[in-house]
Amino acid sequence: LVPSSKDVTQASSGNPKLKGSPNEEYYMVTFVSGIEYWKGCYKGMKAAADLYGVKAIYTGAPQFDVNQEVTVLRQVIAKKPAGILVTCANPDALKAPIDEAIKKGIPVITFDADSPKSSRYSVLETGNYNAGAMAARYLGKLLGGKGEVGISTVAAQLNHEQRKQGFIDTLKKEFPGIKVVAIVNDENDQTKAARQISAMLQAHPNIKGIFCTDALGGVGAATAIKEANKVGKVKIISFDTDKGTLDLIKQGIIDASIAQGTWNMGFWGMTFLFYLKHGIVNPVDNWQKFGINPLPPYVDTGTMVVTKQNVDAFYKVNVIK
Amino acid sequence: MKSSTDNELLRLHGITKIFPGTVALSDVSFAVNKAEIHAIVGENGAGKSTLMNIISGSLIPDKGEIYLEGRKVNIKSPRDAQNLGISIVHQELALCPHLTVAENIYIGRLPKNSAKIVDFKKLNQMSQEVLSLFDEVNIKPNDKVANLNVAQQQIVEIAKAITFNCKLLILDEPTSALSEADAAVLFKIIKDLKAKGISILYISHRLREIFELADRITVLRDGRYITTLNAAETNPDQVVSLMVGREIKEMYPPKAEKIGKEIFKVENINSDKVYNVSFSLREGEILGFAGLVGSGRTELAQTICGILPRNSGEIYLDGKRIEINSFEDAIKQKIGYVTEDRKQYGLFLKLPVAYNVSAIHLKHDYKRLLIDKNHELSLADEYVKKLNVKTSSYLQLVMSLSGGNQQKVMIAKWLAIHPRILILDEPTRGIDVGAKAEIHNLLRELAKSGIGIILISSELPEIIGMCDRVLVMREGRITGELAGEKITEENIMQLAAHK
Amino acid sequence: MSNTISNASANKSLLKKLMGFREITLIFIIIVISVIISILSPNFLTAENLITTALGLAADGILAIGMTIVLVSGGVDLSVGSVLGLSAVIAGGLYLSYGVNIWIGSLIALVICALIGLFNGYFIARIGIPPLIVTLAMMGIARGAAYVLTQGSPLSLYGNLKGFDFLGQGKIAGIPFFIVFFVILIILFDFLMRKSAPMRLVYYVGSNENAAKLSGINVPKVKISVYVLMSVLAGIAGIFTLSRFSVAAPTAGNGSELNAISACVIGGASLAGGEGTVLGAILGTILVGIINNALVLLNVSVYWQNLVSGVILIAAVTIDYLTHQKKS
Amino acid sequence: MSNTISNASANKSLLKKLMGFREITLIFIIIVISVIISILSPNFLTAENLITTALGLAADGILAIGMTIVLVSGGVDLSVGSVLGLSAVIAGGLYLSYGVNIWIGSLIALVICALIGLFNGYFIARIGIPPLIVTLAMMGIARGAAYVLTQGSPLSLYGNLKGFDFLGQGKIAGIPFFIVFFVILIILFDFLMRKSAPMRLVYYVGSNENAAKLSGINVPKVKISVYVLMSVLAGIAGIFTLSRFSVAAPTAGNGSELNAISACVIGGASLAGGEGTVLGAILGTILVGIINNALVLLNVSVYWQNLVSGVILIAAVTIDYLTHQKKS
Ligand SMILES: Nc1ncnc2c1ncn2[C@@H]1O[C@H](COP(=O)(O)OP(=O)(O)OP(=O)(O)O)[C@@H](O)[C@H]1O
Ligand SMILES: Nc1ncnc2c1ncn2[C@@H]1O[C@H](COP(=O)(O)OP(=O)(O)OP(=O)(O)O)[C@@H](O)[C@H]1O
Ligand SMILES: [Mg+2]
Ligand SMILES: [Mg+2]
Repeated sequence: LVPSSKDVTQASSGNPKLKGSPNEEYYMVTFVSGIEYWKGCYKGMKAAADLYGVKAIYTGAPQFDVNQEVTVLRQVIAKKPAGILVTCANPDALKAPIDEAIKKGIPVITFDADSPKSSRYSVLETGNYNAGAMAARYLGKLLGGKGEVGISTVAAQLNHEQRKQGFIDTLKKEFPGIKVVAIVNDENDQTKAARQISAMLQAHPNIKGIFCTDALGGVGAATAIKEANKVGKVKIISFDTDKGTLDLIKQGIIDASIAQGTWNMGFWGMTFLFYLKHGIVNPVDNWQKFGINPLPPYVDTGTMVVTKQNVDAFYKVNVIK
Repeated sequence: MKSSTDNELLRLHGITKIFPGTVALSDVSFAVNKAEIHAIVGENGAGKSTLMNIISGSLIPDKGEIYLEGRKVNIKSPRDAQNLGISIVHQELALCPHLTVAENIYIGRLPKNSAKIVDFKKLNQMSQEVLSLFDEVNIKPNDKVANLNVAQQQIVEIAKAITFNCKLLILDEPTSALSEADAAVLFKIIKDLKAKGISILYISHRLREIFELADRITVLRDGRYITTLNAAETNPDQVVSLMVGREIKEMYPPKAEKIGKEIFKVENINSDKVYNVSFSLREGEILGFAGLVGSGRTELAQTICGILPRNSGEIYLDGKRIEINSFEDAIKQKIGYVTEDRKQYGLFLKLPVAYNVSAIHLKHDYKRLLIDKNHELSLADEYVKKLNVKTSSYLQLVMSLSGGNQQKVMIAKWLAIHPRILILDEPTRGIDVGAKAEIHNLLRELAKSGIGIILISSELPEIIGMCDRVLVMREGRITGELAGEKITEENIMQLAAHK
Repeated sequence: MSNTISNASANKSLLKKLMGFREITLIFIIIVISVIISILSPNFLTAENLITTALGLAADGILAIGMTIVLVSGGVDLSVGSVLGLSAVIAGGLYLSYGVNIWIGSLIALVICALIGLFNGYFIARIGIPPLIVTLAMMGIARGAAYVLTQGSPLSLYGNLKGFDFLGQGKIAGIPFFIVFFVILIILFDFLMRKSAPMRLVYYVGSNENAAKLSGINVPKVKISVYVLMSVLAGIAGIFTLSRFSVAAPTAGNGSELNAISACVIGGASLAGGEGTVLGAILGTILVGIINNALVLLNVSVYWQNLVSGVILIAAVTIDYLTHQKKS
Repeated sequence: MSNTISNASANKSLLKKLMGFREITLIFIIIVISVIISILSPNFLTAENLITTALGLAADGILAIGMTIVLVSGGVDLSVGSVLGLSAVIAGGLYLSYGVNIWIGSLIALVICALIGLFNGYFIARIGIPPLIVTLAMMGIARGAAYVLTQGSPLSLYGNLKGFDFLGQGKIAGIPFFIVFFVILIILFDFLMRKSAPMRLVYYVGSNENAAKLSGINVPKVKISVYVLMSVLAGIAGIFTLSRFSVAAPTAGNGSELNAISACVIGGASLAGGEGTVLGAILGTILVGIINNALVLLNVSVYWQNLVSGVILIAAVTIDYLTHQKKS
């Protein structure tokens, strides 16, 4: 499906058009910039940047804050980079700076969280909603279509809200026998998650499954379940592929985790930017003049379910270098 | 120099201390003998406290040396001073309000076992021992300091200082908040300490005390050493003239010549601590309130002014009944109250002199939205001159004024609104003789000009010298009224004493 | 002493007068850091970057103005960030769900903010609960109200409101109106804090509450006004944020309280009350803002950003304190 | 005055003496809330739920113990949450990357925490920078160091360290060791704060720094010790968190500083210093903890939780204050 980077390297070494300059700077801009999740994206972006001999730089806003992200993005735009890969804390709030960048001739592509009304060339995402749906389907099958489940999420953070909503809607549609009886807010913190999930297990002793929309929620859920002596009796579906989650899958405490195609977002996003910048994609002549989008506007980067069977394949996905 | 060094405990040589804008001490040299009570006198801002702070290690001199028992010592911190056997009661109280009396007395020296666990039983015992010296005042080792009044806090400070095993005890205006009875107890303690061979450096603006206690008197003026006199060989007038640099007599202004109509009247004031108080005040007179500490004078004044809640009672100004439900109401009627506790309740220590002087004026007289800086400064100028406040600029923080000058700023704050009735609670606390005379004259002037003056004072000479009429209080009640010739110490004490 | 107090202040040269300003070192530090950044990154001193950075600061800066007043009064307000968010959510929500005119909606939002301030002030000044707890509870309540009203999802006004957009997106002579408004607020409040009689009362209250009471100042009234003013300013910041992004996120302003408080304290305010100036608070905001900007401009790794900005902050403040140190 | 004050205190009955405790109303409030919850939700008063609730509180509770001491000294420490995180990351990182024995790694982590405390204390006590700024900067630095060390990824020790696991996962007589340890810490520090001479120095310093200085107490030394102690306690909480979860996230402890401070203030500590007890801080922690627990037990929607817990908090504290009110 995906060409290995070795294939592409051969192609580029053969073709000078695929060689950029080391002064060419491409930026990846995110919100909550410290977290593990973006590392997979950056790893993919960097792989592509190395391939083309250009520079990939990762920066972002430390918090989930629209003002912070817009400020950082605008500051990046002020540096006139070769291209920007951005994920949007809020779709509408980022429209203006994205449009501005494009007006200035800086190609912008969104990933993971889109700004659909903006003029970005393309978006690469799974859709957080779809990822939640996938978790619902896996858990639904695991529970045989019936029982009580709970959700641990980060309230009011858009990507988490979407994962939650996808999960709930899908259960309702496809597994009507499964009831979501509790939703808690773990604020992306393992200690809080453990505390909230413990209380949830007390309030609903019949809970058979828990879906965590963030990895640290999964770690907290695992601990809460251990402390309540319910390992095996409560299934956990977590999110992402940090080592803690993978270890817990290996141990059989977490049953599965949803992995999004983060590497692909970064790799193809970077590739799109490079191709745009270097005028390589030309589906129609003078597309700029006629306002025709030369790129596929939407790329589904896929979702994977990490389980005990395939967990070993994921240990290196977020490790850069 | 002159005296033999065997008998000498402390020698100061060329002590100089300069603050921004002020030379607080310049080349001060003198000696204190062993087992003597050595008084330091001087006007407000003469540098007395600064000098004491230097000896006790809380200030470092810019120049000069200190010799203790003939050896040069280097005092860099309060701890150094303590280790050398120097202990001090600061002019400004420095207690820990959240802690108990006992813990404050033994601050930094709590009795403890080998595991450093405090022996509270012993602590209370030890504290009780010192406190029982002051049994009049009724302080328990376990009382929280925040709940004590100023006099009681002053006693705690004194108790703290005398529990140190010291060679030199410094007392910086220890009696300014004390009643005569408590002061008498203190004097006895001081004399006992002297008998044990301890030297005492004693600062006070009450010359009577000085002449009762002191062996020698050192006079400071404008930060300079003037002279040291043997108490037996001098007299108050000479000391005052040395302090002030000119002749003045410690004399009260003549009493009222004519007393006019009634201008202020309260009837049946009742509160939690004041019972059935009625009195009236007439134009031109100064009405005094006397009583022991805790007799309820402060409570009464604060109840009248609406600062403390009133259960019942009526107040009349110029014959008309007025409603006072809050202090603001009182101020609107131009009734002012000068508090006895300048640090806690009287001043904005971290703000400049000018801001303090204008505080009430701005809120109650100056109806404009924006403050005219020149107006504010000229107001400060007017009262700084009138009360002779020693300050390097109107923007100097009140915190850095000498104690007496702080007191003057507090009075200025009230004079600035031209009050109709002014209640002054211990107004001359910590004020030097010269300034005191000035304030006394000022109060008399104000009374003459028709302003009603109510003077609460624990200093009987002041009450006797100033007031045309005196009301004596005991346990929240007025126990008697004295006027004219009847105003004597014996009569007041008789009405004030516990029955 | 030769009491020649009078003209002491008049004699001061302009330089000395300037040096006396608590804020002058902070200005120097900001200039020095700016020079260093602009040497390292030519992008720093571009109009675009400066305007962007200023825009990013404006909302926090408005909070810092209010927080100065709160700190001077001897209090603190942790609820400002969530009040900002709630204000945006109310104005946006009324418009979207009930078709209320956005200007009227904004006004209603500000009234609700004022009520929040009244509530804070009442519990602090009349009941006597520590400001930290009252406003911490209010932080939860206001944030919670924003969550409840939006059910966790941001409200979007996109593309609807030309006139209202001007607040956050319009420009006057090329300069964003939000910045113009922000600068006017700074000048206004700096002036008022220095010159106006009501604001002086705030200094009195914060400097010594007891003395203020015994000077006939209605201390509870002053305090309540301070919290109302703070909440209204937070509400205004929320309305501008709504207009700027056309989005009312229930999480908007999260953590802003700490930014605002630290900006004020860097600028010389004290948690003990009685001290602080608007100018200082704004300089504190700017210092933090340019440090953050530098991290982006100099491509500091996201993992290093917290560490580097912490180190720069402590270094800057230490220099400021060492040059201002009065007593040993 | 009819001086019959003397035996007033001796006459107090035990009940009255208890009522005198600042903490007693808080205990009542906690009991009342607990009763209400257990009526509404039969699961609340099960041993299991209480133990898991206590486990959830233990880390924050340890921070609250230290924070009490800091607040009593007149300071504040915003860095505790990130020091907790850093401590876990250092111990875990040394083990994972360099194969350092986990106990030795933990010890090294605690030493680094002590150095952090020393740094905080030095800048606060010797240079005189306000605690809020120093510890805010340190909050950034420690959190930043955790990010740098982990490059943003949580470290996982899973399934490796039987002995070390005992700290956070082991049980003594059916009770988790973490809780046993926490209770011992509470008793120990409550005792020390009330009785030990060095801890009493902290009260002196916080109550009136100037008085403490004038009485020969080495104020900077006391303050520095306080911050070192605080950081070490935060470090210990981090080690226990690592052991409990087998995971060290660089974000661990995020926001805990505010929880700890508010728990202390609810329990009677004041930001102005001189006041506060360990027991009060723990009761404050418990109050907040059971409110949170109740919200989940009673199925309160996540969007409502902030709002409801804010309202309960202000209600509880108001009752506490009204019953304690001394002056009008
Ligand atoms: N920290 C300071 N900064 C500036 N000036 C100061 C400071 N402390 C004292 N001064 C000034 O030094 C002078 C001497 O003050 P000091 O307190 O020693 O006077 P004093 O003799 O004790 O007066 P009082 O009888 O009123 O207590 C005063 O003019 C005072 O304003
Ligand atoms: N507004 C206030 N709030 C609390 N305490 C106050 C207030 N004003 C004064 N006090 C304190 O209450 C104490 C008791 O005052 P009270 O009226 O009983 O004594 P008094 O008769 O005025 O005696 P004296 O003035 O001689 O000490 C005062 O000394 C003062 O320290
Ligand atoms: Mg003095
Ligand atoms: Mg009195």
